Amino acid sequence: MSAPAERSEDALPRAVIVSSPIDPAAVLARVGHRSDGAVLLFLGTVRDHADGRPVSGMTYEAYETMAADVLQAIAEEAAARLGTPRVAVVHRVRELAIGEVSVAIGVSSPHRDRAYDASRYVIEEIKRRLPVWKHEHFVGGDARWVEGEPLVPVGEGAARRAGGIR
Amino acid sequence: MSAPAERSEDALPRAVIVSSPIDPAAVLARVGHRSDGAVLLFLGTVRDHADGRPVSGMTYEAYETMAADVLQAIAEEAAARLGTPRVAVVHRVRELAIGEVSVAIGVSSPHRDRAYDASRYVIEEIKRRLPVWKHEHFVGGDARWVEGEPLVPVGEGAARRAGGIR
Amino acid sequence: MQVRTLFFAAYRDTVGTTALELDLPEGATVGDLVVHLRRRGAPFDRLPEAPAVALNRTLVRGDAALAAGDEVAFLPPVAGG
Amino acid sequence: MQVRTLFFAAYRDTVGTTALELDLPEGATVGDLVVHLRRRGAPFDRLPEAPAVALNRTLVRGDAALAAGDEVAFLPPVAGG
Repeated sequence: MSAPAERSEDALPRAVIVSSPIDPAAVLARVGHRSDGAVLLFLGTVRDHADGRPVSGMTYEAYETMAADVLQAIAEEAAARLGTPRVAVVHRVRELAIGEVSVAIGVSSPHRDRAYDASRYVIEEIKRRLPVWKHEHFVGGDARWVEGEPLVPVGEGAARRAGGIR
Repeated sequence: MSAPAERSEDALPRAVIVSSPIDPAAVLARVGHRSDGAVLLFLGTVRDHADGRPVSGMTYEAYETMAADVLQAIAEEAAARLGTPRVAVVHRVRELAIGEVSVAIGVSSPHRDRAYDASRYVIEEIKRRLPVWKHEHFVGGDARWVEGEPLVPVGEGAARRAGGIR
Repeated sequence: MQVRTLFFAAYRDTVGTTALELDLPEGATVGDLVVHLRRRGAPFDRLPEAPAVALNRTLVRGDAALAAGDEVAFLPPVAGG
Repeated sequence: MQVRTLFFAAYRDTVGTTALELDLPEGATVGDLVVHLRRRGAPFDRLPEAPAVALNRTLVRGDAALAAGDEVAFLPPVAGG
Protein backbone atom coordinates (compact mmCIF):
# COMPACT_ATOMS: atom_id res chain seq x y z
CA MET A 1 0.00 0.00 0.00
CA SER A 2 2.85 2.40 0.84
CA ALA A 3 5.49 3.06 -1.77
CA PRO A 4 8.92 1.60 -1.04
CA ALA A 5 10.76 4.07 1.17
CA GLU A 6 14.46 4.58 1.72
CA ARG A 7 15.99 2.39 4.41
CA SER A 8 15.84 4.94 7.22
CA GLU A 9 12.09 5.40 6.76
CA ASP A 10 11.52 1.67 6.78
CA ALA A 11 13.42 1.14 10.02
CA LEU A 12 11.26 0.11 12.97
CA PRO A 13 10.21 1.17 15.52
CA ARG A 14 8.90 4.16 13.60
CA ALA A 15 6.66 7.05 14.68
CA VAL A 16 5.56 10.01 12.62
CA ILE A 17 3.29 13.05 12.83
CA VAL A 18 1.36 13.72 9.61
CA SER A 19 -1.25 16.20 8.43
CA SER A 20 -2.75 14.11 5.63
CA PRO A 21 -5.20 11.19 6.06
CA ILE A 22 -3.81 8.02 7.67
CA ASP A 23 -4.03 4.76 5.69
CA PRO A 24 -4.57 1.99 8.28
CA ALA A 25 -3.57 -0.70 5.77
CA ALA A 26 -0.18 0.97 5.28
CA VAL A 27 0.42 0.98 9.04
CA LEU A 28 -0.60 -2.68 9.24
CA ALA A 29 1.74 -3.49 6.34
CA ARG A 30 4.71 -2.11 8.30
CA VAL A 31 4.34 -4.71 11.05
CA GLY A 32 3.87 -8.50 11.00
CA HIS A 33 6.68 -10.99 10.46
CA ARG A 34 7.24 -14.70 9.78
CA SER A 35 8.17 -15.22 13.41
CA ASP A 36 5.14 -13.34 14.80
CA GLY A 37 1.84 -14.93 15.78
CA ALA A 38 0.01 -11.76 16.84
CA VAL A 39 -0.60 -8.46 15.05
CA LEU A 40 -2.60 -5.64 16.61
CA LEU A 41 -3.81 -2.41 15.00
CA PHE A 42 -5.38 0.32 17.11
CA LEU A 43 -7.15 3.26 15.48
CA GLY A 44 -8.31 6.35 17.31
CA THR A 45 -11.16 8.03 15.43
CA VAL A 46 -13.01 11.33 15.81
CA ARG A 47 -16.37 10.83 17.54
CA ASP A 48 -19.53 12.70 16.64
CA HIS A 49 -20.36 13.60 20.23
CA ALA A 50 -18.79 14.75 23.50
CA ASP A 51 -20.45 15.14 26.88
CA GLY A 52 -23.79 14.53 25.22
CA ARG A 53 -23.37 17.30 22.63
CA PRO A 54 -23.05 16.74 18.86
CA VAL A 55 -19.57 17.44 17.49
CA SER A 56 -18.91 18.49 13.90
CA GLY A 57 -15.14 18.08 13.77
CA MET A 58 -11.83 18.39 15.59
CA THR A 59 -8.67 20.42 15.12
CA TYR A 60 -5.50 18.77 16.43
CA GLU A 61 -2.74 21.22 17.28
CA ALA A 62 0.77 19.96 18.02
CA TYR A 63 4.14 21.26 19.08
CA GLU A 64 5.28 19.35 16.05
CA THR A 65 9.05 19.15 16.54
CA MET A 66 8.72 18.02 20.14
CA ALA A 67 5.77 15.71 19.37
CA ALA A 68 7.83 13.87 16.74
CA ASP A 69 10.58 13.24 19.32
CA VAL A 70 8.16 12.15 22.06
CA LEU A 71 6.23 9.84 19.72
CA GLN A 72 9.44 8.16 18.54
CA ALA A 73 10.53 7.71 22.18
CA ILE A 74 7.19 6.11 23.02
CA ALA A 75 7.48 3.75 20.03
CA GLU A 76 10.98 2.72 21.14
CA GLU A 77 9.84 2.11 24.72
CA ALA A 78 6.95 0.02 23.39
CA ALA A 79 9.35 -2.02 21.21
CA ALA A 80 11.47 -2.76 24.29
CA ARG A 81 8.39 -4.05 26.13
CA LEU A 82 7.25 -5.96 23.04
CA GLY A 83 10.54 -7.73 22.44
CA THR A 84 10.44 -6.96 18.70
CA PRO A 85 11.12 -3.71 16.80
CA ARG A 86 7.76 -4.03 15.05
CA VAL A 87 5.99 -0.90 16.25
CA ALA A 88 4.61 1.65 13.76
CA VAL A 89 2.77 4.75 14.98
CA VAL A 90 1.20 7.58 12.99
CA HIS A 91 -0.52 10.57 14.58
CA ARG A 92 -2.42 13.06 12.46
CA VAL A 93 -2.77 16.78 13.19
CA ARG A 94 -4.71 19.80 11.80
CA GLU A 95 -8.38 19.54 10.73
CA LEU A 96 -10.12 16.15 11.07
CA ALA A 97 -13.69 15.23 10.19
CA ILE A 98 -15.96 12.89 12.16
CA GLY A 99 -14.91 9.25 11.72
CA GLU A 100 -11.42 10.10 10.48
CA VAL A 101 -8.42 8.35 12.01
CA SER A 102 -6.38 10.57 14.36
CA VAL A 103 -3.89 7.91 15.43
CA ALA A 104 -2.91 4.44 14.18
CA ILE A 105 -0.74 2.05 16.21
CA GLY A 106 0.50 -1.19 14.67
CA VAL A 107 2.50 -3.80 16.63
CA SER A 108 3.40 -7.45 16.12
CA SER A 109 5.15 -10.07 18.21
CA PRO A 110 5.47 -13.84 18.59
CA HIS A 111 2.86 -13.92 21.37
CA ARG A 112 -0.35 -11.93 21.90
CA ASP A 113 0.22 -10.90 25.53
CA ARG A 114 3.02 -8.58 24.61
CA ALA A 115 1.21 -7.25 21.53
CA TYR A 116 -1.77 -6.14 23.63
CA ASP A 117 0.53 -4.72 26.31
CA ALA A 118 2.64 -2.71 23.84
CA SER A 119 -0.37 -1.40 21.90
CA ARG A 120 -1.99 -0.21 25.10
CA TYR A 121 1.27 1.30 26.30
CA VAL A 122 1.57 3.44 23.17
CA ILE A 123 -1.93 4.92 23.35
CA GLU A 124 -1.75 5.57 27.10
CA GLU A 125 1.64 7.28 26.82
CA ILE A 126 0.40 9.36 23.86
CA LYS A 127 -2.44 10.65 26.01
CA ARG A 128 -0.07 11.33 28.91
CA ARG A 129 2.97 12.77 27.15
CA LEU A 130 2.39 13.88 23.56
CA PRO A 131 2.28 17.69 23.16
CA VAL A 132 -0.96 17.68 21.18
CA TRP A 133 -4.20 19.52 21.90
CA LYS A 134 -7.70 18.99 20.57
CA HIS A 135 -10.04 21.84 19.67
CA GLU A 136 -13.52 20.37 19.59
CA HIS A 137 -16.03 21.99 17.24
CA PHE A 138 -19.64 21.62 18.33
CA VAL A 139 -22.59 21.59 15.97
CA GLY A 140 -23.93 25.13 16.37
CA GLY A 141 -20.58 26.84 16.03
CA ASP A 142 -18.88 27.04 19.43
CA ALA A 143 -15.65 25.24 20.19
CA ARG A 144 -13.48 24.36 23.17
CA TRP A 145 -10.11 22.91 24.05
CA VAL A 146 -10.59 19.35 25.25
CA GLU A 147 -9.58 19.00 28.88
CA GLY A 148 -6.23 17.28 29.06
CA GLU A 149 -3.52 15.74 31.20
CA PRO A 150 -0.95 18.05 32.82
CA LEU A 151 2.56 17.27 31.53
CA VAL A 152 5.08 16.32 34.19
CA PRO A 153 8.86 16.16 33.67
CA VAL A 154 10.35 12.66 33.96
CA GLY A 155 10.98 11.71 37.59
CA GLU A 156 8.59 14.25 39.09
CA GLY A 157 5.48 12.12 39.36
CA ALA A 158 2.11 13.40 40.38
CA ALA A 159 3.29 15.71 43.19
CA ARG A 160 4.00 18.60 40.83
CA ARG A 161 1.08 18.61 38.48
CA ALA A 162 1.01 21.82 36.54
CA GLY A 163 -2.37 23.42 36.87
CA GLY A 164 -4.42 24.74 33.99
CA ILE A 165 -5.26 28.39 33.67
CA ARG A 166 -7.35 29.38 36.67
CA MET B 1 -13.23 -4.48 -0.09
CA SER B 2 -16.05 -6.98 0.47
CA ALA B 3 -18.97 -7.01 -1.92
CA PRO B 4 -22.23 -5.67 -0.52
CA ALA B 5 -23.90 -8.55 1.30
CA GLU B 6 -27.53 -9.16 2.09
CA ARG B 7 -28.80 -7.61 5.29
CA SER B 8 -28.42 -10.69 7.48
CA GLU B 9 -24.74 -11.02 6.58
CA ASP B 10 -24.12 -7.39 7.43
CA ALA B 11 -25.69 -7.65 10.85
CA LEU B 12 -23.27 -7.34 13.77
CA PRO B 13 -21.98 -8.97 15.89
CA ARG B 14 -20.92 -11.39 13.17
CA ALA B 15 -18.61 -14.43 13.31
CA VAL B 16 -17.77 -16.80 10.48
CA ILE B 17 -15.54 -19.77 9.73
CA VAL B 18 -13.93 -19.61 6.27
CA SER B 19 -11.49 -21.71 4.29
CA SER B 20 -10.23 -18.98 1.93
CA PRO B 21 -7.72 -16.23 2.82
CA ILE B 22 -8.89 -13.56 5.27
CA ASP B 23 -8.83 -9.92 4.14
CA PRO B 24 -7.99 -7.84 7.25
CA ALA B 25 -9.20 -4.63 5.57
CA ALA B 26 -12.62 -6.17 5.03
CA VAL B 27 -12.87 -7.11 8.72
CA LEU B 28 -11.80 -3.59 9.69
CA ALA B 29 -14.38 -2.13 7.32
CA ARG B 30 -17.17 -3.99 9.16
CA VAL B 31 -16.51 -2.13 12.41
CA GLY B 32 -16.00 1.56 13.23
CA HIS B 33 -18.82 4.09 13.58
CA ARG B 34 -19.40 7.84 13.89
CA SER B 35 -19.96 7.45 17.61
CA ASP B 36 -16.83 5.32 18.19
CA GLY B 37 -13.43 6.67 19.19
CA ALA B 38 -11.54 3.37 19.27
CA VAL B 39 -11.17 0.60 16.69
CA LEU B 40 -9.05 -2.50 17.33
CA LEU B 41 -8.05 -5.21 14.86
CA PHE B 42 -6.30 -8.36 16.09
CA LEU B 43 -4.75 -10.80 13.64
CA GLY B 44 -3.47 -14.24 14.55
CA THR B 45 -0.82 -15.37 12.04
CA VAL B 46 1.02 -18.64 11.42
CA ARG B 47 4.54 -18.54 12.89
CA ASP B 48 7.57 -20.10 11.23
CA HIS B 49 8.74 -21.84 14.40
CA ALA B 50 7.47 -23.75 17.41
CA ASP B 51 9.44 -24.96 20.42
CA GLY B 52 12.61 -23.92 18.65
CA ARG B 53 11.90 -25.97 15.51
CA PRO B 54 11.23 -24.53 12.04
CA VAL B 55 7.61 -24.91 10.91
CA SER B 56 6.58 -25.08 7.25
CA GLY B 57 2.82 -24.68 7.61
CA MET B 58 -0.29 -25.46 9.63
CA THR B 59 -3.52 -27.33 8.98
CA TYR B 60 -6.52 -26.09 10.95
CA GLU B 61 -9.22 -28.68 11.46
CA ALA B 62 -12.62 -27.69 12.82
CA TYR B 63 -15.90 -29.24 13.86
CA GLU B 64 -17.30 -26.65 11.52
CA THR B 65 -21.00 -26.63 12.40
CA MET B 66 -20.30 -26.41 16.12
CA ALA B 67 -17.40 -23.96 15.65
CA ALA B 68 -19.67 -21.56 13.76
CA ASP B 69 -22.15 -21.59 16.67
CA VAL B 70 -19.46 -21.19 19.34
CA LEU B 71 -17.73 -18.35 17.46
CA GLN B 72 -21.01 -16.48 17.03
CA ALA B 73 -21.74 -16.93 20.75
CA ILE B 74 -18.30 -15.55 21.64
CA ALA B 75 -18.86 -12.54 19.35
CA GLU B 76 -22.21 -11.85 21.01
CA GLU B 77 -20.73 -12.11 24.50
CA ALA B 78 -17.97 -9.72 23.44
CA ALA B 79 -20.52 -7.25 22.07
CA ALA B 80 -22.33 -7.30 25.42
CA ARG B 81 -19.06 -6.46 27.19
CA LEU B 82 -18.21 -3.85 24.57
CA GLY B 83 -21.51 -2.02 24.75
CA THR B 84 -21.79 -1.85 20.94
CA PRO B 85 -22.71 -4.55 18.38
CA ARG B 86 -19.52 -3.78 16.43
CA VAL B 87 -17.69 -7.09 16.67
CA ALA B 88 -16.59 -8.95 13.51
CA VAL B 89 -14.68 -12.23 13.78
CA VAL B 90 -13.36 -14.48 11.01
CA HIS B 91 -11.53 -17.75 11.66
CA ARG B 92 -9.89 -19.62 8.82
CA VAL B 93 -9.53 -23.42 8.59
CA ARG B 94 -7.77 -25.98 6.32
CA GLU B 95 -4.21 -25.43 5.00
CA LEU B 96 -2.40 -22.21 5.96
CA ALA B 97 1.08 -21.05 4.97
CA ILE B 98 3.57 -19.24 7.22
CA GLY B 99 2.51 -15.63 7.80
CA GLU B 100 -1.08 -16.19 6.73
CA VAL B 101 -3.90 -14.89 8.93
CA SER B 102 -5.73 -17.62 10.86
CA VAL B 103 -8.06 -15.33 12.79
CA ALA B 104 -9.12 -11.67 12.51
CA ILE B 105 -11.03 -9.88 15.26
CA GLY B 106 -12.40 -6.38 14.68
CA VAL B 107 -14.15 -4.35 17.39
CA SER B 108 -15.05 -0.69 17.87
CA SER B 109 -16.56 1.33 20.70
CA PRO B 110 -16.79 4.89 22.01
CA HIS B 111 -13.89 4.32 24.44
CA ARG B 112 -10.68 2.30 24.16
CA ASP B 113 -10.90 0.43 27.49
CA ARG B 114 -13.81 -1.64 26.29
CA ALA B 115 -12.35 -2.17 22.84
CA TYR B 116 -9.17 -3.72 24.29
CA ASP B 117 -11.21 -5.76 26.76
CA ALA B 118 -13.58 -7.14 24.11
CA SER B 119 -10.80 -7.92 21.62
CA ARG B 120 -8.88 -9.81 24.25
CA TYR B 121 -12.03 -11.61 25.38
CA VAL B 122 -12.67 -12.94 21.88
CA ILE B 123 -9.18 -14.37 21.35
CA GLU B 124 -9.00 -15.92 24.83
CA GLU B 125 -12.43 -17.54 24.46
CA ILE B 126 -11.53 -18.83 20.99
CA LYS B 127 -8.51 -20.57 22.48
CA ARG B 128 -10.59 -21.97 25.33
CA ARG B 129 -13.81 -22.97 23.59
CA LEU B 130 -13.60 -23.15 19.80
CA PRO B 131 -13.61 -26.77 18.48
CA VAL B 132 -10.57 -26.23 16.25
CA TRP B 133 -7.31 -28.17 16.18
CA LYS B 134 -3.93 -27.30 14.69
CA HIS B 135 -1.73 -29.81 12.89
CA GLU B 136 1.74 -28.34 12.82
CA HIS B 137 4.01 -29.32 9.91
CA PHE B 138 7.70 -29.18 10.70
CA VAL B 139 10.40 -28.54 8.13
CA GLY B 140 11.71 -32.05 7.53
CA GLY B 141 8.34 -33.68 7.12
CA ASP B 142 6.97 -34.71 10.52
CA ALA B 143 3.85 -33.19 12.00
CA ARG B 144 2.00 -33.08 15.31
CA TRP B 145 -1.26 -31.92 16.84
CA VAL B 146 -0.62 -28.75 18.82
CA GLU B 147 -1.26 -29.33 22.52
CA GLY B 148 -4.55 -27.72 23.44
CA GLU B 149 -7.02 -26.77 26.12
CA PRO B 150 -9.46 -29.43 27.38
CA LEU B 151 -13.06 -28.39 26.67
CA VAL B 152 -15.29 -28.10 29.72
CA PRO B 153 -19.12 -27.87 29.63
CA VAL B 154 -20.51 -24.55 30.89
CA GLY B 155 -20.77 -24.52 34.69
CA GLU B 156 -18.30 -27.33 35.29
CA GLY B 157 -15.14 -25.34 35.80
CA ALA B 158 -11.72 -26.84 36.10
CA ALA B 159 -12.67 -29.77 38.36
CA ARG B 160 -13.68 -32.01 35.47
CA ARG B 161 -10.98 -31.43 32.91
CA ALA B 162 -11.14 -34.09 30.26
CA GLY B 163 -7.75 -35.68 29.82
CA GLY B 164 -6.03 -36.22 26.49
CA ILE B 165 -5.32 -39.69 25.18
CA ARG B 166 -2.97 -41.40 27.60
CA MET C 1 -31.51 -46.58 18.86
CA GLN C 2 -28.97 -45.29 16.34
CA VAL C 3 -26.63 -42.41 17.13
CA ARG C 4 -23.84 -40.99 15.02
CA THR C 5 -20.41 -40.49 16.61
CA LEU C 6 -17.76 -38.16 15.21
CA PHE C 7 -14.00 -38.12 15.91
CA PHE C 8 -11.77 -35.10 15.37
CA ALA C 9 -8.05 -34.42 15.08
CA ALA C 10 -5.96 -36.62 17.44
CA TYR C 11 -9.00 -38.76 18.35
CA ARG C 12 -9.67 -39.44 14.65
CA ASP C 13 -6.03 -40.48 14.25
CA THR C 14 -6.41 -42.73 17.30
CA VAL C 15 -9.56 -44.57 16.20
CA GLY C 16 -8.81 -44.45 12.47
CA THR C 17 -12.22 -43.14 11.42
CA THR C 18 -14.07 -39.82 11.24
CA ALA C 19 -17.56 -41.18 11.98
CA LEU C 20 -19.25 -44.30 13.32
CA GLU C 21 -22.92 -45.27 13.62
CA LEU C 22 -23.64 -46.92 16.98
CA ASP C 23 -26.68 -48.88 18.15
CA LEU C 24 -27.41 -48.24 21.81
CA PRO C 25 -30.21 -49.27 24.16
CA GLU C 26 -32.99 -46.75 24.78
CA GLY C 27 -32.20 -44.49 27.73
CA ALA C 28 -28.43 -44.64 27.20
CA THR C 29 -26.41 -41.60 28.26
CA VAL C 30 -23.27 -40.04 26.79
CA GLY C 31 -21.29 -41.80 29.54
CA ASP C 32 -22.82 -45.15 28.55
CA LEU C 33 -21.80 -44.51 24.93
CA VAL C 34 -18.19 -43.88 25.96
CA VAL C 35 -18.10 -47.08 28.04
CA HIS C 36 -19.73 -49.04 25.19
CA LEU C 37 -17.19 -47.73 22.70
CA ARG C 38 -14.13 -48.37 24.88
CA ARG C 39 -15.31 -51.95 25.51
CA ARG C 40 -14.95 -52.67 21.79
CA GLY C 41 -11.21 -52.83 22.50
CA ALA C 42 -8.39 -51.50 20.35
CA PRO C 43 -8.23 -48.83 19.10
CA PHE C 44 -11.31 -47.50 20.94
CA ASP C 45 -9.93 -48.36 24.36
CA ARG C 46 -7.27 -45.75 23.70
CA LEU C 47 -9.87 -42.97 23.91
CA PRO C 48 -9.88 -41.27 27.32
CA GLU C 49 -12.33 -42.47 29.96
CA ALA C 50 -13.88 -39.01 30.24
CA PRO C 51 -13.35 -37.19 26.95
CA ALA C 52 -14.98 -33.86 26.13
CA VAL C 53 -18.16 -34.69 24.23
CA ALA C 54 -20.57 -32.49 22.29
CA LEU C 55 -24.16 -33.69 21.89
CA ASN C 56 -25.73 -32.07 18.83
CA ARG C 57 -22.98 -29.42 18.83
CA THR C 58 -23.27 -28.50 22.53
CA LEU C 59 -20.79 -29.62 25.19
CA VAL C 60 -22.47 -31.93 27.71
CA ARG C 61 -21.63 -33.95 30.80
CA GLY C 62 -21.58 -37.72 30.85
CA ASP C 63 -25.09 -37.94 32.32
CA ALA C 64 -26.72 -36.31 29.28
CA ALA C 65 -29.40 -38.60 27.82
CA LEU C 66 -29.22 -39.68 24.18
CA ALA C 67 -32.05 -39.91 21.64
CA ALA C 68 -32.20 -41.62 18.26
CA GLY C 69 -30.48 -39.61 15.54
CA ASP C 70 -28.23 -37.68 17.92
CA GLU C 71 -24.79 -36.50 16.81
CA VAL C 72 -22.13 -37.23 19.44
CA ALA C 73 -18.70 -35.70 18.83
CA PHE C 74 -15.47 -36.64 20.65
CA LEU C 75 -13.40 -33.46 21.02
CA PRO C 76 -9.69 -33.47 21.91
CA PRO C 77 -8.26 -30.45 23.77
CA VAL C 78 -8.73 -27.48 21.42
CA ALA C 79 -6.11 -25.18 19.88
CA GLY C 80 -7.85 -22.58 17.74
CA GLY C 81 -6.81 -19.00 17.10
CA MET D 1 20.27 37.16 26.63
CA GLN D 2 17.50 36.47 24.15
CA VAL D 3 15.23 33.42 24.42
CA ARG D 4 12.24 32.49 22.31
CA THR D 5 8.97 31.56 24.06
CA LEU D 6 6.18 29.59 22.39
CA PHE D 7 2.52 29.32 23.42
CA PHE D 8 0.22 26.51 22.37
CA ALA D 9 -3.51 25.87 22.29
CA ALA D 10 -5.34 27.38 25.30
CA TYR D 11 -2.20 29.28 26.40
CA ARG D 12 -1.90 30.85 22.94
CA ASP D 13 -5.55 31.90 23.18
CA THR D 14 -4.86 33.36 26.64
CA VAL D 15 -1.83 35.46 25.71
CA GLY D 16 -2.94 36.21 22.16
CA THR D 17 0.34 35.27 20.50
CA THR D 18 2.14 32.13 19.34
CA ALA D 19 5.70 33.32 20.04
CA LEU D 20 7.52 36.01 21.92
CA GLU D 21 11.21 36.99 22.09
CA LEU D 22 12.28 37.78 25.66
CA ASP D 23 15.41 39.46 26.96
CA LEU D 24 16.52 37.95 30.28
CA PRO D 25 19.54 38.44 32.54
CA GLU D 26 22.36 35.88 32.22
CA GLY D 27 21.80 32.96 34.61
CA ALA D 28 18.02 33.14 34.51
CA THR D 29 16.08 29.91 34.98
CA VAL D 30 12.81 28.72 33.49
CA GLY D 31 11.14 29.70 36.77
CA ASP D 32 12.58 33.21 36.48
CA LEU D 33 11.21 33.45 32.95
CA VAL D 34 7.71 32.53 34.14
CA VAL D 35 7.84 35.13 36.94
CA HIS D 36 9.21 37.75 34.50
CA LEU D 37 6.43 37.04 32.03
CA ARG D 38 3.61 37.08 34.58
CA ARG D 39 4.87 40.42 35.96
CA ARG D 40 4.16 41.99 32.57
CA GLY D 41 0.50 41.94 33.66
CA ALA D 42 -2.55 41.12 31.52
CA PRO D 43 -2.84 38.85 29.68
CA PHE D 44 0.38 37.16 30.84
CA ASP D 45 -0.64 37.12 34.49
CA ARG D 46 -3.37 34.69 33.47
CA LEU D 47 -0.79 32.00 32.74
CA PRO D 48 -0.46 29.51 35.61
CA GLU D 49 2.25 30.08 38.21
CA ALA D 50 3.80 26.68 37.48
CA PRO D 51 2.92 25.72 33.92
CA ALA D 52 4.45 22.71 32.16
CA VAL D 53 7.43 24.04 30.20
CA ALA D 54 9.63 22.43 27.56
CA LEU D 55 13.16 23.73 27.11
CA ASN D 56 14.42 22.95 23.63
CA ARG D 57 11.69 20.32 23.24
CA THR D 58 12.30 18.52 26.55
CA LEU D 59 10.12 18.94 29.64
CA VAL D 60 12.05 20.59 32.46
CA ARG D 61 11.54 21.78 36.03
CA GLY D 62 11.51 25.43 37.02
CA ASP D 63 15.15 25.34 38.14
CA ALA D 64 16.46 24.53 34.63
CA ALA D 65 19.01 27.15 33.52
CA LEU D 66 18.47 29.08 30.31
CA ALA D 67 21.02 29.99 27.63
CA ALA D 68 20.88 32.47 24.78
CA GLY D 69 18.87 31.17 21.85
CA ASP D 70 16.85 28.65 23.88
CA GLU D 71 13.32 27.72 22.84
CA VAL D 72 10.94 27.74 25.82
CA ALA D 73 7.46 26.35 25.19
CA PHE D 74 4.43 26.76 27.47
CA LEU D 75 2.39 23.57 27.26
CA PRO D 76 -1.20 23.30 28.48
CA PRO D 77 -2.47 19.91 29.68
CA VAL D 78 -2.26 17.60 26.65
CA ALA D 79 -5.02 15.71 24.86
CA GLY D 80 -3.54 13.72 21.99
CA GLY D 81 -4.69 10.39 20.61
